[in-house]
Amino acid sequence: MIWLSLVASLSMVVIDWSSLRTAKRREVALYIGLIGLSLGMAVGYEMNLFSKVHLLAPIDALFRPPTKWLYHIL
Amino acid sequence: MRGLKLWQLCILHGKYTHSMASQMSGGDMVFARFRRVKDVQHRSPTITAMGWSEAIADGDVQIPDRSDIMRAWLDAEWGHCSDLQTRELEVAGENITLVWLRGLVDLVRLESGILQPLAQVSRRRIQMNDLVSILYTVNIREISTKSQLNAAVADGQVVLWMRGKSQALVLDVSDAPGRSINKAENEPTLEGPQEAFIEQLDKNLALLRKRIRSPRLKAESVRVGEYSNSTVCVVYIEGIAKPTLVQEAMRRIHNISVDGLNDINKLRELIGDAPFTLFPTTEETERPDRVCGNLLQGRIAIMVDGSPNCLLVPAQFIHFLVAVDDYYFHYTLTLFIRMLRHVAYWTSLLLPALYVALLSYNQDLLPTPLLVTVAAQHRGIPFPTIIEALLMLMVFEVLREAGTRLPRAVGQSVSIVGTLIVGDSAVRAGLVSPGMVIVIAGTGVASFALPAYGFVNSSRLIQFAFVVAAGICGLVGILILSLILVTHLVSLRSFGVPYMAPIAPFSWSDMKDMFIRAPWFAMKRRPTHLETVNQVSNRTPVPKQKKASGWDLSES
Amino acid sequence: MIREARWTPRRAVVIVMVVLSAFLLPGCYDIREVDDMNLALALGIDETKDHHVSVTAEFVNPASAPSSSDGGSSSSGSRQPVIVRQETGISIEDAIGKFEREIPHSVYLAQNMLVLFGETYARNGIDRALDYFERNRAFRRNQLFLVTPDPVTDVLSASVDPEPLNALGIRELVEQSSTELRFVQSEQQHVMEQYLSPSQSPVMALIGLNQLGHPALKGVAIFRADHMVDTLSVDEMQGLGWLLGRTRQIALRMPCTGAGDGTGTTIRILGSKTRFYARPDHDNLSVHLDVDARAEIEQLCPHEKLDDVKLKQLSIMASSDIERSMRNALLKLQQDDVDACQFGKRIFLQSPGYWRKMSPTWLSAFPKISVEYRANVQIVRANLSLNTPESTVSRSGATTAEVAQ
Amino acid sequence: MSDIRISRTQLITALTWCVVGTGIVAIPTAIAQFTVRDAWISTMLFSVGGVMVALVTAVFTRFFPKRSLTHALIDAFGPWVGRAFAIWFLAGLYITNCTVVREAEVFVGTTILPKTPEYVLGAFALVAVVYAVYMGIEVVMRDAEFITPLVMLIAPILFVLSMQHMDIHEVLPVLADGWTPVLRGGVVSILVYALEMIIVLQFSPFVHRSQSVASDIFVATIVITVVLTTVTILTVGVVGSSTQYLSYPVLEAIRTIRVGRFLERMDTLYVIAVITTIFIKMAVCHYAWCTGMKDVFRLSSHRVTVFPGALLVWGGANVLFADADDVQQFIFYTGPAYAVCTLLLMPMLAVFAHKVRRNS
Repeated sequence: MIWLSLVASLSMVVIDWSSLRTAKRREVALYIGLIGLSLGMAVGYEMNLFSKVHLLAPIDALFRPPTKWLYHIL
Repeated sequence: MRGLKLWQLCILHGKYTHSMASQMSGGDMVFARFRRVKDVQHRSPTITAMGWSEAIADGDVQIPDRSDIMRAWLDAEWGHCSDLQTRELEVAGENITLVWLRGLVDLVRLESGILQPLAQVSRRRIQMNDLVSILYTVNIREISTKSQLNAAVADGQVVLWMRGKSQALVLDVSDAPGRSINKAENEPTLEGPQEAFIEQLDKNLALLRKRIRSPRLKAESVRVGEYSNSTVCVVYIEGIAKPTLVQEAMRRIHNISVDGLNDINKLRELIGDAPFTLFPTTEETERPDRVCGNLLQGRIAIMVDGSPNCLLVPAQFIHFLVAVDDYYFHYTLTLFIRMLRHVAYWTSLLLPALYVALLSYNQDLLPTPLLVTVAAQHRGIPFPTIIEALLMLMVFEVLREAGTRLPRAVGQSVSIVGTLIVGDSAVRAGLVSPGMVIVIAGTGVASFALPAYGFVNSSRLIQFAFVVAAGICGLVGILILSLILVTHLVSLRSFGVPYMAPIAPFSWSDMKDMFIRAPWFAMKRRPTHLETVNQVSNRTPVPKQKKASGWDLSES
Repeated sequence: MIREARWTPRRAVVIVMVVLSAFLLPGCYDIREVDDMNLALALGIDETKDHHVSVTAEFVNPASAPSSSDGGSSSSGSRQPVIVRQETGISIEDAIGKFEREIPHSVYLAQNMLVLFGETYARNGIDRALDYFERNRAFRRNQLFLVTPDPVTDVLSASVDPEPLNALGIRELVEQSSTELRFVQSEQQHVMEQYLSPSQSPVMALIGLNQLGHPALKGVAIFRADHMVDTLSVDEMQGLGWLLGRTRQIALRMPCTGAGDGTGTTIRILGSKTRFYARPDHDNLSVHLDVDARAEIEQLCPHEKLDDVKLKQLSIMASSDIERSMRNALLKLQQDDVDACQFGKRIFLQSPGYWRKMSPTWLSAFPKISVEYRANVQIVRANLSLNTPESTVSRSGATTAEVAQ
Repeated sequence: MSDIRISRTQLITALTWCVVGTGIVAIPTAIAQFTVRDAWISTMLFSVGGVMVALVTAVFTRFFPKRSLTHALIDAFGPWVGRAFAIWFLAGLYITNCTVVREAEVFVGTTILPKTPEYVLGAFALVAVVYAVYMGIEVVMRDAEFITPLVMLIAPILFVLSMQHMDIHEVLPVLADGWTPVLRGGVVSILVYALEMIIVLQFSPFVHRSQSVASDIFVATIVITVVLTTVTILTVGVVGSSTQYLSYPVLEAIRTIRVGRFLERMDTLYVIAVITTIFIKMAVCHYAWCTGMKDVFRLSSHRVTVFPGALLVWGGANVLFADADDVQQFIFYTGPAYAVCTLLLMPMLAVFAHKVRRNS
């Protein structure tokens, strides 16, 4: 997955290159940030990090009880 | 750069200078009739000027009035042109020089229409105006600049210059060599008219005029090409075609700056919408009847002098699956044929890929007896299916190319040898499976069923991509690639009109001339996506059946 | 709007490259050339003496079918069209895994159309197999579940001429019978439906070898939940058909009333429909079954005349035959304590509440159910002849019509 | 960009495919957790959710004509609070999109390409999605329009053919277990799948007549309800009680098709149709997300985030959920409340804040 995401991010930078050169600094930063985030995800995936760390845990913690309660009252 | 700018200026300036041109050329009968077409026969002076780079440098230099200067200038300008003919005459004491290019001029008319009348002139002190009335059998216009003179000579006309005058007369006796009107070779039809365009623009226009006898048929023309100086003509019907469409076409043509433009394909690539797409966004045809039909639908035609084809824009996907025969047969048959053609198109695109996917990935889709047969067929073939398919496709393409390039008699034997003998022995030798031969042949046949040659070529290329996708990911690969293809298709536009127009964006009323061809009495309106000025094309009431089809049967 | 996409050639090239590399980089994980696989058409599952599972697989023999290299003519007749191989393991998937190790070309199960359970295996419970067959993506739920009393390998390698492929032939045998009785076509999905229904009694077709060694439909095997309990012969199978519901094209053979010389009368039931009425009392459940059938005459006893009386008589005979057949079948089911006639399900459909009370004791209640039968056969046509040829001739040479005058 | 126009047909088809795409895969399974025989009643409840969304949309478009939801949030709450809400909404969209991608990956991986790693399948699909989104909303909508006739061609064939195995008794008796399981079964379809239609608010500036958006949603709701109910009745009728434990009951219903010896094994056709509709869903979600990002970060075009956003979705799809079961658990047990708070509450909050501000 690292390999594939590297190739993907590289090629998308090449495709967007002409736009990136004229883009605002904020846009470039966002662009790089998003790519970095997904590369990080890919690395984490390959390291089997996410079978231990559950990224959606806060949302689960927040919304699972009300849903369960909803199922309960029906 | 400077030349280019000037050139563009010239264009902007001379864009619609017909009125000016007509004043200069004098009102003769031809102009009266072909008001808008005059640019085809006699270019407007400003546009003429830009054809020659030297002329641009010269600007509009007056024709010299002294004989020696004139001769020197002609020698310099037309030096090393062995086909240039100059003839100096002494007519009633006046020194007259005739200049023309051999081969482009009708010698008979030169003799009978110009030289003989000139020889009979007896009056002294003749003026230019007198000559116009003496040479009444030819079209005459007056020019005053060197560049106009150059252009007139290059166009195959005779230039008459009189000593002491800074004007010259252009005598139109041009007769450029060309063939006569023949049968349509590439778009044959069984029942329709057989005429096809030729390489001469004025004849081609006349073929259209012959069919649409109305002054609303407009033909605006532009000279394009630094050296070739060829005429490009935009034909449309005023009151039907969307005006902005015509403007857009003219704008694109005006943007062209090339050395030479003698072919419709060059024009197409220069003004087309998406330059890198495999799909044609303009349609070309060699049939005047087809052009007429499309003009009446609201499309516009672009013609180039020297090309036997005509460009029709905007072109939608669906236009390439329409054969001209569809309109010459009864609609009941056409309905079936059109459906078949849609199937044939997608077959030619997808069949080899599907075969590969079914054989190397999705065998579970085949019914068991079929799979057993196919597996048995494929046994002993040394290549995997994907390689086999690519190989066969290549061989087929080579054979097809060999067949078209060779003379017709030889070409047929090549295709017979190629398909029958090579194919059969390849199967016998166990190099390819018979199933693959059937599939490739079926693909080829399907692509032959399509009317538009340029369109088929795109599917010839795309089918390779599909085979590769099928070889990599099976049916899912085909699916993803088709999604990309569909996305590409719907993102295309031809002159502002979405390429997949009646399907996406969807328009129910336009379906009548799409998958089906509705009977003529049911096609009341022009395609909505062309946004024509006038929507209604057919006001005929629906023909009554003899017996009422409803409840009120009159016989009882 | 004019498209704002500014295409540069470089961008187009890159896009093409990206699309291509997206396809090329991952490689072809799932490619499976048609040459490199053993097409399994049928799986036989049986139990060895040490309670291991033996799986018999029937593969298509690619050498036997006409192929491109031999021109499709020679030597195809001499070879077996199918190859039958057997492996033993502790479970089905274990045994199938052994195929991968011991036979060149991998096993391809997606075309499998039969699963043939050996009787021993079926009696010890098919639940061991069900999850495998339900879970595996290769299997389709329209494959047939069959039971055989004979050795599985023999059945799968028996010849089913004129059909070259054994599995196709067996499937066709079952499908032919299923036109008469739908439940014979025991597709996995139907078996599962019956297994999960309130009655919990799947029925599977029973395939055995006849005296000549060819496969033949021997009846059905009936299951109590996942254990096979008993088999029904072809005759009892018909009784079950009438108990269950619609049937078509069943022939009823009845002996001649007079001097029967072995021929008898045959009546073909064109179609029948069974109505089910349950009268739930708290203890005693009584069930009423109404069979309506239409029939035509296929053969009459010699010398019999077809008149009103005869017709009525025939229809009464047929009706009582059906009733008897139903009674026999139900008797057997009740003895075996198997609700293969789906009474439980039908009671549930009628009154779910009652069924809910009833279901815990259903197995003990089922044998005690009293059932009333009423069959009504209506003979709608007499086929091509009105009377038997024998009935029209007399020794004197005069036809009966003349005699009657 | 305001030249872009989405016609009503386009909006309705896109919405329909958005919900049906994954809905046809997941809704029967979700409902079968609670009830099998009465599953079709649960799917009918979808219309309740649809009507809810239509009402919210009607209110929203009245107060914010020509505003996307994220834009409206920023307008209503001011730049900072509004942006926080918008990011919350975008996170919801992102998670939805990840769920869809993961569902599609699992579906294809389970059914036809078992040996291919799931993330590769996701990458494949996203290549097509990215291209469509990059070309803009018009292209996405036209894609939806283009595939509609194709799906309409395949779907009836599959349905009619699988009818032959249908047993209506599997659907009877109606409501044998009362309403409780039916309502529980309806929760996911009402609160997750129906609420997803709120995504339309991101496109409302592009819609031809923004007043008609609510009625378009209503029409789409009817269409979706009919489709889902038909599919559910058919599936339960064919597959029976097995629906409860099968991962893809609709697929199983189609796998039973067999007409003679020549017409069988149509399931790949079904998978293909489903992938196609999921493609539309992914494209619509991704486009909505990209326009949201454009509003929040004041980007020059939605194209800035098309590629990196897709990469992020791809990463998230494989990373947010540990396994296929995790996705289901999330949809069934976290999704409903989360969808209500994210999809339903956001536009209402925007309208509320707008009203309060205007009054004060």
